[in-house]
Amino acid sequence: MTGIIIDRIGEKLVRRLAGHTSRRGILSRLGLALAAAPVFPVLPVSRAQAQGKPDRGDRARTHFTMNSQTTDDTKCDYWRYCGVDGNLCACCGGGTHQCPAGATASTTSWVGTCINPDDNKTYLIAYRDCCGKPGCGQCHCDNEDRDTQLYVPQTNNDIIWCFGLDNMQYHCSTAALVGAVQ
Amino acid sequence: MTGIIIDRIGEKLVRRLAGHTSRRGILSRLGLALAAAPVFPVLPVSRAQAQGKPDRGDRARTHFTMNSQTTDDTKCDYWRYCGVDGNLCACCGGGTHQCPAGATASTTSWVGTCINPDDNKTYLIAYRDCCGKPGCGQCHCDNEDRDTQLYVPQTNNDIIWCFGLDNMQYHCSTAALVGAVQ
Amino acid sequence: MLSAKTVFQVTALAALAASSPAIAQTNGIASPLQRVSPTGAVTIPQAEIPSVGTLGPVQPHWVFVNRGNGQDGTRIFDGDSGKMKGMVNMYGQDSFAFDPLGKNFYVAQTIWSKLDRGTRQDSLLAYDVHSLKLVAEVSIPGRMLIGNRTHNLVITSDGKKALIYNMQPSSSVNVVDLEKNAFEQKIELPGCATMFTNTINGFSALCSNGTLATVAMEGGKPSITRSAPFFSATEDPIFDTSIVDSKTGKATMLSYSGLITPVTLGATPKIDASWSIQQAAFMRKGTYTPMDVNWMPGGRQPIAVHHATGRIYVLMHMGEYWSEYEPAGEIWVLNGNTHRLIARHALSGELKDKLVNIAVSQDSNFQVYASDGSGNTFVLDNQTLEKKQKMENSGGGILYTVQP
Amino acid sequence: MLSAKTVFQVTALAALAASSPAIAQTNGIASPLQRVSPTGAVTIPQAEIPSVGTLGPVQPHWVFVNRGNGQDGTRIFDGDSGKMKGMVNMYGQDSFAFDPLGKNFYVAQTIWSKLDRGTRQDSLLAYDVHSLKLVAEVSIPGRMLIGNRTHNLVITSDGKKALIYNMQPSSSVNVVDLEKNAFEQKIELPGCATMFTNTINGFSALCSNGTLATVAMEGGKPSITRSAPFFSATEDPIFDTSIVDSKTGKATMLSYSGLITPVTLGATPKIDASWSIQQAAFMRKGTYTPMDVNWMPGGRQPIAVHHATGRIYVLMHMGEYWSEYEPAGEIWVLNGNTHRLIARHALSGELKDKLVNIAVSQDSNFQVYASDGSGNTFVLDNQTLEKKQKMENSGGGILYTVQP
Repeated sequence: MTGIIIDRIGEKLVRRLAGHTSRRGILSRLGLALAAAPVFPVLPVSRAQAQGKPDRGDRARTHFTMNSQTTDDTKCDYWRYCGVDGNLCACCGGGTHQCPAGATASTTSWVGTCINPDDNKTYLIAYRDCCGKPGCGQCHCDNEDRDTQLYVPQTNNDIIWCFGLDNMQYHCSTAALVGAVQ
Repeated sequence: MTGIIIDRIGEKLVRRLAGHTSRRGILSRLGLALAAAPVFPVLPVSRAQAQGKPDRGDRARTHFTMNSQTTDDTKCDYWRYCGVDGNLCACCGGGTHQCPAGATASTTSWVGTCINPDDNKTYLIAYRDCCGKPGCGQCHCDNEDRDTQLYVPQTNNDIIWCFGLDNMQYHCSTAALVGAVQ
Repeated sequence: MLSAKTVFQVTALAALAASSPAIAQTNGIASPLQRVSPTGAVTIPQAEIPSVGTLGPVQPHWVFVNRGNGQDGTRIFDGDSGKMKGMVNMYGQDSFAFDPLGKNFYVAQTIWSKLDRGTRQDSLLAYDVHSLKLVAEVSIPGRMLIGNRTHNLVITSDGKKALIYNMQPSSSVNVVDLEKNAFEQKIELPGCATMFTNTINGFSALCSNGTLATVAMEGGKPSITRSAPFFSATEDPIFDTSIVDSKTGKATMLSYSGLITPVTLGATPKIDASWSIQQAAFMRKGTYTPMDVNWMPGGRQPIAVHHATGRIYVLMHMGEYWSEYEPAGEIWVLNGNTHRLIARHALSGELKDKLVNIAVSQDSNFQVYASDGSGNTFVLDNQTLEKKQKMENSGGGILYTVQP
Repeated sequence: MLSAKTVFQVTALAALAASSPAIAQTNGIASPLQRVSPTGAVTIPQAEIPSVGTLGPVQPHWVFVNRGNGQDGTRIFDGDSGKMKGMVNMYGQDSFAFDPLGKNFYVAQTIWSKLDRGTRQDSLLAYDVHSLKLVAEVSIPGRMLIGNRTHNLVITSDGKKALIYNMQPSSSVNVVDLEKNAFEQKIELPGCATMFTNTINGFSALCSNGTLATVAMEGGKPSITRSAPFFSATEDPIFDTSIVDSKTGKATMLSYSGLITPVTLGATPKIDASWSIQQAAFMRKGTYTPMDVNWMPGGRQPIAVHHATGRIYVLMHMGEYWSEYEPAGEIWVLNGNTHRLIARHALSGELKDKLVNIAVSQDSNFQVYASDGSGNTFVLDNQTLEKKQKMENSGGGILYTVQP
């Protein structure tokens, strides 16, 4: 079940946002890495692995998700930000999935798996950086859920996720809702 | 007498540091603006003006000079720094008249007139910026004695005094002793 | 301690779950719950598409905070909400100016092709006020590198010319034609700087010999006329962040010692007698002589004027001469028309002995803005000077508000 | 108040005047008094000539603090005096590395020809260790943009090759020949990153499938071999600021949960059994599972190793899983040879719950360095962990010390 739903989301996203990309690449048990084809790092995470270990809600129960809220997206503890490291675009003139004026939205992102305390379900969040402007400097958050190291880039929140853009200066980070995991 | 001494110092400096430059330009009643010829801003300050109003010691008695010391050149209240705005090169790996390694010494400077409390005499100080490196960030001072506005540049300490250098990035400021005023 | 907190939260979550739809609506933030089907089964939410916003019309209560204190960019804050609206890309000693025609934000920029080496590039940049995208870039032959100045990049009141101050090697002004987006000419300006736009096609500037130079730019050859000396550029300088109302050409010049000289700019500037803000406050006139303590104006941007009412706000501190950059212990409010003191406001808490920049909005229900140069910008009530908003990490430089 | 202070000072000055020659000598700072003629008449002092200094030989007690917290440049501080010695120009996500041959400081840099627009330029830069002047610049086809990493620019132990990590579009390593100052080749490194130099002409890297990839660079074609999986890259990642002694190839790999895996790098890496630092401290082994609280390692640079003694210093905090960046409440000292705890040190005052970076010097009388990521770097005693020096405005990034 999990697998199927994720696949459907995955395909929607792949079509809508990413063009074609490796089926092996789009899915990891930590969620989806959304990316424009030429930039997306293909990683050896097999479909079987992913289906074998669905991302159950209990795995998502972290100190962050147990303390998060759904009412103010300009605070670091807003539920979608469980994996955010950086300035919240919602505090920089943008929104949870909108870049501030003059910035460029990244075509790539890292991914978080956050619990929405309203329905206690787990959702995939795509963290896209907004690029090409000096650091916004407002609402700096350094949340850590599932943040991996550089050798697992799709869930690393230190990377400047501005691949392939004219300028990769970091301005702020968004947190777009991708879909439900369970 | 004052005029004569200043002139002699002036000529030494002009020869040693600045090559030829306008005689009208080198002297203002606030002191000397030391500069490489093509860069030095010629200002309408007449020799007569300067001689007419020598920079007497009592004019140099400011809140800074009444509170300055001569023992620690890494402190903002060191006597030479009466007109310094910026990071002290003495705290950045350099000295009172030495740039830190890798920096470029400016050929131009603004000028201060500071009292040395050891002999209670007034001295001309040439503040040269060290350039071409990111801001040192150590020992930031913002002393104000005789700091004029932009339309009197030779005694303005906000100007980036790196004229004519390959790169004008500001690193730190030195305070070279020029000579006695009285 | 952590686990205790967690237990509490788990309970709290149960409560949340019940009332969640209401909560999910608040703040206008979409929640997946809004996509629950009538049957109660959670359907797969549509993924949100990334987008880029645009800036609404510039508001009188927006304060533009120039870069500094380790932060690049000029941040735009809404003084009513204290929220950041956007940013204009700026670096180092870049200068900022509004467009009288309201189409662009202008930046005079100096960069090197390899950041700290390579080829120097001086240019005037135009950013669209809505998209904040770079819409024009005009190369210019040099500009002055100095921070915290308000009169080194000015736009003529008709919005057709950008004037960029330069000192390479002597004082001059580089003129950019904003209709052709092309460099037009270099005007020599020996011994003068700090450009104030006037109501004619030209500008005036303060000079080291205490005069005001006025440059008329009609026709090909610019003509320069000079006023009689009216201040001492070395004994009692006029702050080069002094104020001009580009609509009327009325300038308010403030000197280190606390003298205000009203000047009406134009083809032939009218320079009125100066008056002492200390005398207006029933005090001994400020003198700029050794060992004499008084209340003195100070800061990087020590004066603001609300043009419609003529109210003058000055950052004041107790000091001797050469204390021109000291932060303020009080804000004085004066009437620029009657030359009378309206009020003195002692600053307290995080405002005391911190403020070095002040500005006001130009609408009728105007706000006062002040900053400490260390990243904190405050919105103050124009009557009580009470703190209304605090913006942190806002940048450390000059404060700009749009003219009506 | 001001005037009172002044009066006092004037008196003080009289005293100073008498004893001034002595005072003038202190601190080795020349005073004009030293130029008073025998007659007592003040002669005109020679004006001081401006000069530029050079850096002495790199000392073991110098700590190199990478840029950050709004400050550019990597600052060099003497841990004994706490004084700044100099700066290596660095910006944004530039990477730093020492030269095993001691000639240069290496920087991998990415800039644009117009700062925030124009042409991207990736290069390896060499700065002379004495003059700090740029002595070589090699253009490379791209590099990874990420801050706070120690293994994205590494120099092979023979000092002949610079390895720069890239991810454009897939993982690869750009190799620069440091003898020819020329780009040599691009080595594909799918699914791996975080390069550790080994004792052969090559390097090893951590991979997303929990293996260690080893690249031999002898001859033209690089060959890649992979170890068996020995950790979970997603369940319990190894910090990519883990430590290697490039002299011996002995690596100390620390995981989020507090497991240390000793690895001896080489043609065929020897991966020893991992041990738990919590168990070494007589505690329950750290698990990385929900709702389980324990002492955990954390920070951007959470581990330091003194190679000669095998002493391991780890920044520790109380937390649940996914608290890998939390600042430290304690510093734990462990023996890397016996896998035993030597001491736990509770941090207090300005060190408590602030430290996110730690490093040690490699001399016998070694120092511990730690920083809070907000500009403060501290020198600590290697036994008592007491604060010996505090360097403010030092930068916010990674701490580097030279290897012996």
